Amino acid sequence: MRVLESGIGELLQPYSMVEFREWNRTQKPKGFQDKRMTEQEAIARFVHDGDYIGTELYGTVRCPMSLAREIVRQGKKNLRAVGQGVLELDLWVAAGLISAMDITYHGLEIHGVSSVLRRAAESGRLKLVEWSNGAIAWRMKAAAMGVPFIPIKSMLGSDTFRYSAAKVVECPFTGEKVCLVPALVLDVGLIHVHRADPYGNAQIDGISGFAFEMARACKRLIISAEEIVDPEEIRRYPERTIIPYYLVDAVVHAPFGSHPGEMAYLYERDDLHMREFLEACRTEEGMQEYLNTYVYGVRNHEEYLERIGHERLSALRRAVLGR
Amino acid sequence: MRVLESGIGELLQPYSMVEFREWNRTQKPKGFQDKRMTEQEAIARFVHDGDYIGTELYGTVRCPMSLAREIVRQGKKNLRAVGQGVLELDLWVAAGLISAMDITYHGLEIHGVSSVLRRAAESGRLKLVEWSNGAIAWRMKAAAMGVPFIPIKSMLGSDTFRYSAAKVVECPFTGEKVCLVPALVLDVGLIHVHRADPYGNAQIDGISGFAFEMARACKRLIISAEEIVDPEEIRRYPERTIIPYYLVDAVVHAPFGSHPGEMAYLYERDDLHMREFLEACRTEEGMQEYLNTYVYGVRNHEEYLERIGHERLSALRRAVLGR
Amino acid sequence: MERLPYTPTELLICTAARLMEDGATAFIGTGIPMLAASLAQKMHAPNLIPVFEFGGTGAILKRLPRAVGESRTFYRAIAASGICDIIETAQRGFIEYGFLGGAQIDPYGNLNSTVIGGTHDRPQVRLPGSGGGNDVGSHCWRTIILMQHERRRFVEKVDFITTPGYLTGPGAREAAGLPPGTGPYRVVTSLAVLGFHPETKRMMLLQLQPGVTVEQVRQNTGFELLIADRLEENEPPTPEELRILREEVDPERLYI
Amino acid sequence: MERLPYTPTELLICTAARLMEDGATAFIGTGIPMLAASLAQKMHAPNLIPVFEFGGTGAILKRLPRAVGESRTFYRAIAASGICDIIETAQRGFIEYGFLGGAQIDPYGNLNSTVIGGTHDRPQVRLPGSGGGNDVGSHCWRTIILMQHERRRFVEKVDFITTPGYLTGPGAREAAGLPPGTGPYRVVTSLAVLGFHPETKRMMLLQLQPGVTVEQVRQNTGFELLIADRLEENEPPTPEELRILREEVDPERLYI
Repeated sequence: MRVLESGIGELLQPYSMVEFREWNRTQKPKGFQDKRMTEQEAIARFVHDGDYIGTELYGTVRCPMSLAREIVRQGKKNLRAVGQGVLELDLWVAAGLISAMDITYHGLEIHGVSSVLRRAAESGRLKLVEWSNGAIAWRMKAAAMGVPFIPIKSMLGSDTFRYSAAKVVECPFTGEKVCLVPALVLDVGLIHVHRADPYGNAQIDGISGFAFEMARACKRLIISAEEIVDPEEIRRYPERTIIPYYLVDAVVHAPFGSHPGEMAYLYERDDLHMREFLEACRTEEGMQEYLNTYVYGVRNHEEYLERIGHERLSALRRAVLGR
Repeated sequence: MRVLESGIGELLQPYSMVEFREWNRTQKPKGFQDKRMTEQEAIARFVHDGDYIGTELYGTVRCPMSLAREIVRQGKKNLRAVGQGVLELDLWVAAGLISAMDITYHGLEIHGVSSVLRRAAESGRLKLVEWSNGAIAWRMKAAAMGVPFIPIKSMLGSDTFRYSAAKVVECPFTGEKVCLVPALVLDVGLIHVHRADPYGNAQIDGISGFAFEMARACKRLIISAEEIVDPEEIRRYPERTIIPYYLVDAVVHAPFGSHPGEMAYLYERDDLHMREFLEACRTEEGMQEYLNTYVYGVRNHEEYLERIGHERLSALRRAVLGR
Repeated sequence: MERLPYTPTELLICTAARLMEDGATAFIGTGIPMLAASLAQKMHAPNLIPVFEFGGTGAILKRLPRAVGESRTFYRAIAASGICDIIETAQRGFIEYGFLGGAQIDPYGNLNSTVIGGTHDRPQVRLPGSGGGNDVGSHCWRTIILMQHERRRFVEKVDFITTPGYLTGPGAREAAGLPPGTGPYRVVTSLAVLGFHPETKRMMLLQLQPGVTVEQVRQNTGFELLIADRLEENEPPTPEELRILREEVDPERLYI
Repeated sequence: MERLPYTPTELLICTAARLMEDGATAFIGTGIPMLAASLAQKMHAPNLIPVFEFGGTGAILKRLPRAVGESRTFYRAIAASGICDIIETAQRGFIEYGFLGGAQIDPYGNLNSTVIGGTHDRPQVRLPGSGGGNDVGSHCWRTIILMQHERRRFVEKVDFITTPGYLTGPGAREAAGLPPGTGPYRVVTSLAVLGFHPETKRMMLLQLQPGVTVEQVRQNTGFELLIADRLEENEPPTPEELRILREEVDPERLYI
C-alpha cells in the first residue's frame, strides 16, 4: 500500500491525533456548566489571531453570521479558514482577516463568482489549497472519528487532487486506487443551531450539513442558537442531540443569528438584503461601505437587528416554508 | 504506507466496491413501491442459502426476532453471519444454520457465556473470525461510505487482531501505526424499527445502534416495523429518516417484533420468557425443545404472540420506561 | 433567436428536464438543474428523486431553491441528512444522474471551475472552485453538463481539471481509480445536445437545437467535434412545458 | 467472609464506585460497572457521565440496565446516538474511564475473554469474545478491571489477548500504535485493589480489602505480585453505601 501520488498543496493545518486526544481529555469541559455568553465574549475568549477556523453550514443557510460579524468587528488577524462559503467568507476576506484557505467553494451561488475572492486570489494575497466539497467534509469526519486520514474515491485524476494535500495509495485489500485525505482538526469552529441548552447540548431541524462532523473536529467550539432551552427538553428527546455539551465551549443566544441567510422552519432568507450585499461586494469600496454599515457601524447583534428593522424580520418569519 | 502486519483470520465475505456500486445501481428499487409483505414472503424472497447475513441491534434490544425465527422456520442453510448477538444467534447456531461467523460478541450479557456457542465452537463445527465491536461497526461504515476499508486505532497489538482479517499499516501523513479493517458488504440485513412507511422509509426512536451503517452496507435489506405509517408522516419530519426507502427490499409489519427483547418507549424486555430461554439453552435438548415450542411449533409471528399471550404482552407495554 | 417564443435559458431548461427519467435519482446543483428537475417533476417524472449536496433527498420542489442547502431542497423530503451521507450515497453508486456546469470544457468532458489563465497561485480569473462538482463527476453514473456554448468555453485543453471527465481518453478514468462505468453522458447547450464517442470518448454532436446549423455549433466550439451519423433535431419547448416553467416552476422569475 | 455485613459483590461494587469521579466520563459495560456507576451517581458523583456502547450518553440510571443497549442506558440521557459515535468519541480521547472484566488477566493487565485452552479453532472453552472490550481497552485513558480474584484467572500468560493491557511491558502499547498515556489503571477484586508499576508496568498490590492479608492475595494470584511500599487498607462499605445500593440502585435484586 505504498503512496503512488501526492498533491502539491500545502497542509495548511498540521495535526497530530495524539495531541488532539490530549486536548480533548484536558481542555474540554466535562462538567455541566452554564456556558451562555455574548458574541463579544465568546469571540474574544475562544478565537485567537492565527487560528484555523471554520463555520457551518454556509453564508445564506443556517450560518453563524452574528459570530462571523463579531470576528470582523474584533479584527482577528492572520486566520486560516476552511472554505465552503458565500457571505461569511466574503466578509472575512474583504476585511483582510484570512491569509490562507482550504477552499472547496467560495462564490455567490446563482449569482456567480465572488469579486471579493477574485480580488484576493488574483492579486496573490490569498493562499488557496483545493479540495472537493466531499473531501473537506470527509477530512472533518476523519478527525471526528479520531483517525489520521480517510480513504475516498473523489478527487482522483483531477487537478483538484494535484493542488490539494491528499495522497493516492493502493488498497491493500482490493488493489484499487484510493485517495487518502488527512484529518482536519480545526482550532475553532462556529455552528448555528435551532436550539441549545445552557451547557451546549444542541439540536438542528432539517438537514444537518456537516455540523456533526465539524463539532467533533474542533479544539474549540462556539455554538450560537436561535433558542435556549431547558436541559430537560434535551433529555426528553436524546436522539435529537447532534452536538453533546462536552464538545461546546460557548453558547451564544442569537435570534436571527443566520440573517441575512435563512433558518429552516423559522425564517426565510432576506433577498432584499442579499441584493444590497451583491451590489456592494462588486467593488472594494462598496464592500468597505457594507462593512461600515452592517459590521463596524453597529456594536453588536442587537444593534445589527435594529438596523435591519423588526418589520423586515417578522416578514421573513411569515414567509417561511412549513413542514 | 506498506503493510506491516496482517491478521491470519479468513475474510469470510469477499467483496468488491465496484460490484457493490453496480448492485446498488441495478438491483435496488428507486421507485416508490409498496413493499409490505409477511415474514414468510420476505425471508423466502430475500434470504438465500449460503448468504452472509446480519441483524441489528441484538437479541434483547430492538432486534428483528420475528424475522430471525422465520429464518429458522424456513431452515435456511450454510449461512455466514456477523456476530454481535445474544438470542438471535443462539437460535440460528442451535438450529445449525450458521457455518461461519465474524464474531465480536456472542454471549448472554449478565448471564455469561452462551452454551450454544460453546457447543458449536468447542466441537470445531463453527468457524470464527475475531473482531472488536467497533471494528465490526466500522467495517459496515466503510461499506456504507462506499470505500474498501477504514483506518481505526482499535485491535492493535492484540490477538483479536491476529485472528481477524485486518491489516496494520503506517499512516502516510503522521507515520503512526493504524489498523485497517476491510469493508463489510452483507448479502442481506435485517433491521427492526419503530415505524416505516410502505416504501421502507424508516425511523428509530432512542439509540440507533448500527442501523444507519448496516442499512447502507447490505445488498438486500428487510425492515420489520412496530408500526406502518403514511409516507406523509415521514415527509413531515425528514430529519428523522435513518433508512431511506431506496435501501429497502421488504417491509414487514411486526408488532412486538423484538419480543422477548425490548423496544424503547414501547415495551419492556420479557424477563419471564428470558428466564425460560436461559434455562433451555443450557442443553442441546432444552434448546431443541425451545425451538419446537416457539419456532417450529408456530406457523408465524401471530401464532407466536398468541403463544406468549396477550396479557403478558400488554403487561410489557405497561412496564415500559417513558421519556 | 429573439423572435422565438422561448429564451435560450428556457430551451436549456426544457432540454435538460427531458433527460430526467421518472423514478431516477439525480444530484442537483445550483441554478438551471433545479429548474429542470422541478419541471421534470411537474411533467413526466413525478417520482424523480432530487438529491441535494447538503442533505435533502426526494424533496417536493414547491418553491424554487436558490442554493443547495436551503430549506426548499428538503421541503417534504423523504430524508434530510448531511453532506457525508449524500456524497457517500453517490460514492456507493446510488445516484444515476449528476448535473454540472463549468467555465471551460474540453473534448473529453473535463470541467474547469477553478482558475483561468496565469498560475494557480496567481490566476487571471479565480472561479469558485470544485464545491460538490468533483464529487458528482467522480461518482454519479451519468453526468449531464449544462454550458453556454461559446468558443472560449469549449477548449482543446482546460486550464484546470476541477472535475474529471474522461481525462486523457479511453481507460483513463479507470486507470486513475475512478469507478468504472461513470463519466460525462451529455452536454446540453442552447445550440446542441452533445454526447461522447463510445470508443474514443471524444465529444460528439448528437442533436441540434431547433433552427441551429452544424456550422453554427462548429463556429462556437474551440476543438474538432465528432458528428453523429444520424444527426437529430431537438423538439422545441412545447407550450405546456413553457407554461408550467413560467407559471409553476419559477413564478418569482428568479432565473427566467 | 459470611459474617460481614456485606457480600463480596457488594464490596466490589462499592470499591469500583469510589473510583468514579464526579463530572468524569466513564465507559460502562454490562454488570458490576452499571451498579457502580449508578451508586456513584447517587453518592458523590451526581455529574458522572455514563457512556454506553450502543449510543447512550449521560443517562440518569433510574432503573438498572441489564444490557448495554437497552432503553435504561439512555433514559433522560443528553444524547442517544449509535455505536460508531460512541467508540469514535473514545477514540478521540473523550472517555476517561473504561470498565472491563475478563476470564483471565496477566501481570501486564492483558485480558482474555475469547478462548481458554486448546487452539483458537478448537478451544477447550469458548468465551463470548471482545465485544467492546478491545475498543475500551485501546482508547479509554484509564481502564479499571473488575475480576474475581482466583489463581486460575490471575495467570502469568493469558491464553488469548482479547484486550490489550501493557502487552509485553513498558513502551509496548505505544510500539503497537495504541494511543500514548492509555492502559490499565486499577484492578479491583474482592481481595484487593491493584495498580501497575509506573516503570515496569507489572501489576502491583496497592490496597487490601478489609480483613484480607497479603498472603491471601498472593495465594490467589498465579504470578509474582509487586507490593506497594505503603500498603493501605480499603475502607469497608459504609451503611449509607449499602443502603443506597440495596434500596435504590438494585431494588429488583438483579445483581446483588
